Amino acid sequence: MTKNIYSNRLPVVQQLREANELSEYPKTVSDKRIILIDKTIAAYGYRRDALLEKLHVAQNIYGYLEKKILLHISEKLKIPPSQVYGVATFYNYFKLKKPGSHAITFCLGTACYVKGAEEILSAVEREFNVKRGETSADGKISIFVTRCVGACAMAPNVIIDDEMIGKATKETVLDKIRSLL
Amino acid sequence: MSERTVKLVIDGREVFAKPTDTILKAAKDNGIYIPTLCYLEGLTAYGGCRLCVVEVKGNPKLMTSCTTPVSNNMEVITNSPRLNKYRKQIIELLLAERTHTCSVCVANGSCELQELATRFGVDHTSVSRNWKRFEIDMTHERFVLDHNRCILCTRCIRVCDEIEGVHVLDVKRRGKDSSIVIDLDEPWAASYSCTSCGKCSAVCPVGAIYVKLKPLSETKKKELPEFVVERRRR
Amino acid sequence: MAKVKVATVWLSGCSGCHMSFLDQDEKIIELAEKIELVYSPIVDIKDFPENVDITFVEGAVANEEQLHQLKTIRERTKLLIAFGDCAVTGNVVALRNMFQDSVKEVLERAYVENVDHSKQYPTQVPKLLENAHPLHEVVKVDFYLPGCPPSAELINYVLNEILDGRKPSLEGRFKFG
Amino acid sequence: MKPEEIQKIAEIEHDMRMAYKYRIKVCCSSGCIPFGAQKLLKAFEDAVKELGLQNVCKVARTGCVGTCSVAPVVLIDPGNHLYQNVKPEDAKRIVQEHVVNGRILEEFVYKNEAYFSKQYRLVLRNAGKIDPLRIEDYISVGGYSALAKALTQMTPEQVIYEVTVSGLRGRGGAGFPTGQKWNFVAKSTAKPKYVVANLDEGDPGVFANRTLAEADPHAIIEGMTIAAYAVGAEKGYIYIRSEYPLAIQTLKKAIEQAKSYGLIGDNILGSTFNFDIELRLGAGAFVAGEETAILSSIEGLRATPRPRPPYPAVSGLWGKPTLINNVETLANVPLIILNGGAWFSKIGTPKCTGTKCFSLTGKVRNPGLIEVPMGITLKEVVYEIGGGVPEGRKFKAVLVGGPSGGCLPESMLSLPIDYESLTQAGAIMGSGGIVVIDDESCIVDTARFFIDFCMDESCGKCVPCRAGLPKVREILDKIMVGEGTEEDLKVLEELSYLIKDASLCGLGQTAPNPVLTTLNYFKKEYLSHILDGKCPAGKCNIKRMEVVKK
Repeated sequence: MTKNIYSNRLPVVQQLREANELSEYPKTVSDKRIILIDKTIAAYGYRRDALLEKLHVAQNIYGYLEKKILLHISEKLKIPPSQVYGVATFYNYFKLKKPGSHAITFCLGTACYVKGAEEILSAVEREFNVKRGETSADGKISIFVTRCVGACAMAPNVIIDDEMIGKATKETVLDKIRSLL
Repeated sequence: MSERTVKLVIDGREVFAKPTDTILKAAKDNGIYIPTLCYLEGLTAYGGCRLCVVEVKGNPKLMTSCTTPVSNNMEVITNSPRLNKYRKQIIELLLAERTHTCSVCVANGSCELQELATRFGVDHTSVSRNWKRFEIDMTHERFVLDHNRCILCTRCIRVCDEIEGVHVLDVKRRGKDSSIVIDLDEPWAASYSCTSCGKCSAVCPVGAIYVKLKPLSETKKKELPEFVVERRRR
Repeated sequence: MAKVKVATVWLSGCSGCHMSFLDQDEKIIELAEKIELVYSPIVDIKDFPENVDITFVEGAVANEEQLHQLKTIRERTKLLIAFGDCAVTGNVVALRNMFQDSVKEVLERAYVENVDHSKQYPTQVPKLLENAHPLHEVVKVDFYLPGCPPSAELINYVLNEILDGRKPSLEGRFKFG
Repeated sequence: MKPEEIQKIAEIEHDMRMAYKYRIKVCCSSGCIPFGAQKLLKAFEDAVKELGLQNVCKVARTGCVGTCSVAPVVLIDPGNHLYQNVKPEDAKRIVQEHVVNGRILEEFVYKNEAYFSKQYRLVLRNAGKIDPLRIEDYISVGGYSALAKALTQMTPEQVIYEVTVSGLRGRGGAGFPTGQKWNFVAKSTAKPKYVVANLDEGDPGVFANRTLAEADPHAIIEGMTIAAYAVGAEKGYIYIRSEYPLAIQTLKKAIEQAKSYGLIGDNILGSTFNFDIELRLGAGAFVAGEETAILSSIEGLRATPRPRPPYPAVSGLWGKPTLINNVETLANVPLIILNGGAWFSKIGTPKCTGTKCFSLTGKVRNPGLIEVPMGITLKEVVYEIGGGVPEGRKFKAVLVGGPSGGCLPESMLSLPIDYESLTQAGAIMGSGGIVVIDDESCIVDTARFFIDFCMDESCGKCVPCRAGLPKVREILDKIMVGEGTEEDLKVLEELSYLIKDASLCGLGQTAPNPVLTTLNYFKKEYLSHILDGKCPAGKCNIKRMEVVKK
């Protein structure tokens, strides 16, 4: 007797879906911004190799890479979803979670580290109760860590919402963040 | 089919190999043992576990025998105190990387990592063991994916991609945080691309992917059928 | 010729390794001619003696008493053998290390969740360590004899080799688990 | 476009330039922009307009001059006067005094002669001279004439010959002879062939390649095109870090300009040679700078390295022959073609010719981007160019070669900078990072920092690197909180050798260098942590690090 493996799995899938542990299938994205991604895909002639470029575009549009976007790209380019996911999670630049409204990026490159960036970072973590790589509970700030922004001569550097603070100190950074909240 | 026209020396023995052979193949054909773990004949060589490294005369670097093709007059050493020390250390690192507790593992007795530890006399790990808890995916009706026992050899990924032709599995994240992922990091039962063929469980060298309620000794395949290997070669 | 002084110790483990030791059956009689068992869970001696030649330690180090005990054993033993997987790797005993705040979780499960009457944490027993450790994380170990349990033949082989003044070679002979 | 037209553009540009008596150049590179370079440029333009000097004085942007610690900077020609820490509100006064009154404002002038006198600017020849956003500027200083020479007067073999004679070696770190590499690719018969310019400079504390791309993008494009002609490639990729937005914009614009001038594309300079360049963005993965990982990344895959052989020269991008060169290597090529390989081989040392760009950072008085001839000693770099360690502190070590470089003590400072000497000392050339640390920094902490970096950046493919580096870090952590033992040092060393010898790619093979060199030169400091429970720098033992026990 042959069994339909797919139908047999349905009850489990159903349970998981009810427990809200699954992203929705089938994969329709009813969002106008998706057209922009489609255009890029078409511009590259549906070439699979330019996957990184498409993920860049998607992240620029949405701010982060939701699973449904990854799935959309996977469908359009005919790349297995696991491969898209593997690529998206390999590179630090791609974010799969929604970031907070203010991004605070600490450079932990050699020069900044030697000049005490770690101390500033710890102070910020303590004061605002957010760990590096995470977003605060109220969704207001996210702390990111990067390895060198390339302004080593001005170390330590902290980037707060696209504004670079060079030769940063605990006080300047904390004051700046406080003023944002 | 090409002839064995390449002459090389492995461990002081003169052997002949086909020009398309790797060092590993040439050694195996001549009954010379080189340990492997991520390698499985019939799948693309990966070069990740580094157990099959050998010394090639004139090359300061260690070469993975599973990926390095033979060449004329090559002199290979597969067995030296340095190589065996490195192999022992690699086995130690693998045992220490995740929670490999043989006594409570389904693969106990048919595990390639366990066998390697025995063979190389890795009687303990000098580095401390990692006791971090990893996820176990038991959602699938027939298979289990237990990340605690995974050694990231990627045999499952390659067999799924190259032989089943689906590529359900891949690696997510990187470095020490790498792990096997199904589709978009979904529970196995929810995978919409998996065909439940079970090849991944058959080729897993450890107890990371296995068939529920079946002894591993029954479901495990140490080699792919020869005709499959031959078809892949063509 | 003086007999070699051998001790066996049972820390956190299931005593399976000791069972396997006893499984040497008739060969134990031959051994008895060469060794003197000066301390063991199966003999009635309370304190660990001085100047022991060989000590087999079964089990992982899981509480403060064992930690103290093991350090004493180390001081008084010439050759310390980590006996069985628990002593070598931590094995099942160390599986609790995977839990966050494992001491609390273990006690909770054993003394509260699964208890019907007078649920309470024990107070009269030694304090559990935060993590269970294999022996070599605490003291220097001279020889590792893995297996869950090591087979009687392997134990016999190792002991005889040591008694004959050779270093036993485990390559291809032992098996974890 | 014909080769003669390049000459013509150069002449016109030169005349235009000479029409102005003064040229004010504002550095608009990543080092200066965060400190208001754009506003400053605008302020100077306004000031010139306000004073009615539009016909006397030309205001333009330019690339990095290397003195990033006094940003933003402004250069005024003639005389190449370097003004430092200029604010927009100073612009008018500077124009008034310098241009109108002919008086140099001493308070702004950068007064560190030694910083420049020991340098030799070859790769960065145009940084601070031309406007990187104008191809005409590049042509006016002789740009693209090397390409014209190669295409019209030389065969591909002759080009390779000159590069071989020059002794140029890969600037990406490993120092493989460039001519030899080109030869391998040229000999491969498979088609098509590819050229990849590596601009994935991920080392923390290194920004030489970025500076080059921002200051002189056309030098990269020209070098790449010559390389493509030499090896017979028709398609090129520049792989650049996504963290370098300005460099990306600059390169994009430069590629467009080169295309519109017919300097890349089909039938370049009227020849039958076609070559197209595409920009590819990285996404934050240090390992993607590795020679084979970069190929995976361009193919849209996880940037994991591939075993060699097959070498990229035989089987690279999509299995085709591929030439991979660092952009700094490529930027040298036009000079070699114009002046000949023999000329180039006289710069530097006989075995290591030419120059190398370094990012000099850490505890030195004059941090910044420098370019020095090969063979210069570390002492000259640290003390003469860098000005030594700031007042009141003591020099402890210098880290050469980025996160996987070596940590060298004072006694090694007389070491000349070349590939062999550095490797022998346990360091590497790497992508050119020099970080000076003083007695405030703990050696164990420093080693841990670099191991941490490599661990985060490890791709996870091979076991020694993936599983070994976390263990190395664990042991260092243990030592830092005073729980280490001498046995740990032994394990540390053994693990380091395993990772160095058995790892798949350059990242793993060099990752233990900081540990091995510090164990070699600073063992005392490790022992003082272990035996005396003391950190000589007073940095450790504060239990701020979470010790990994689980």
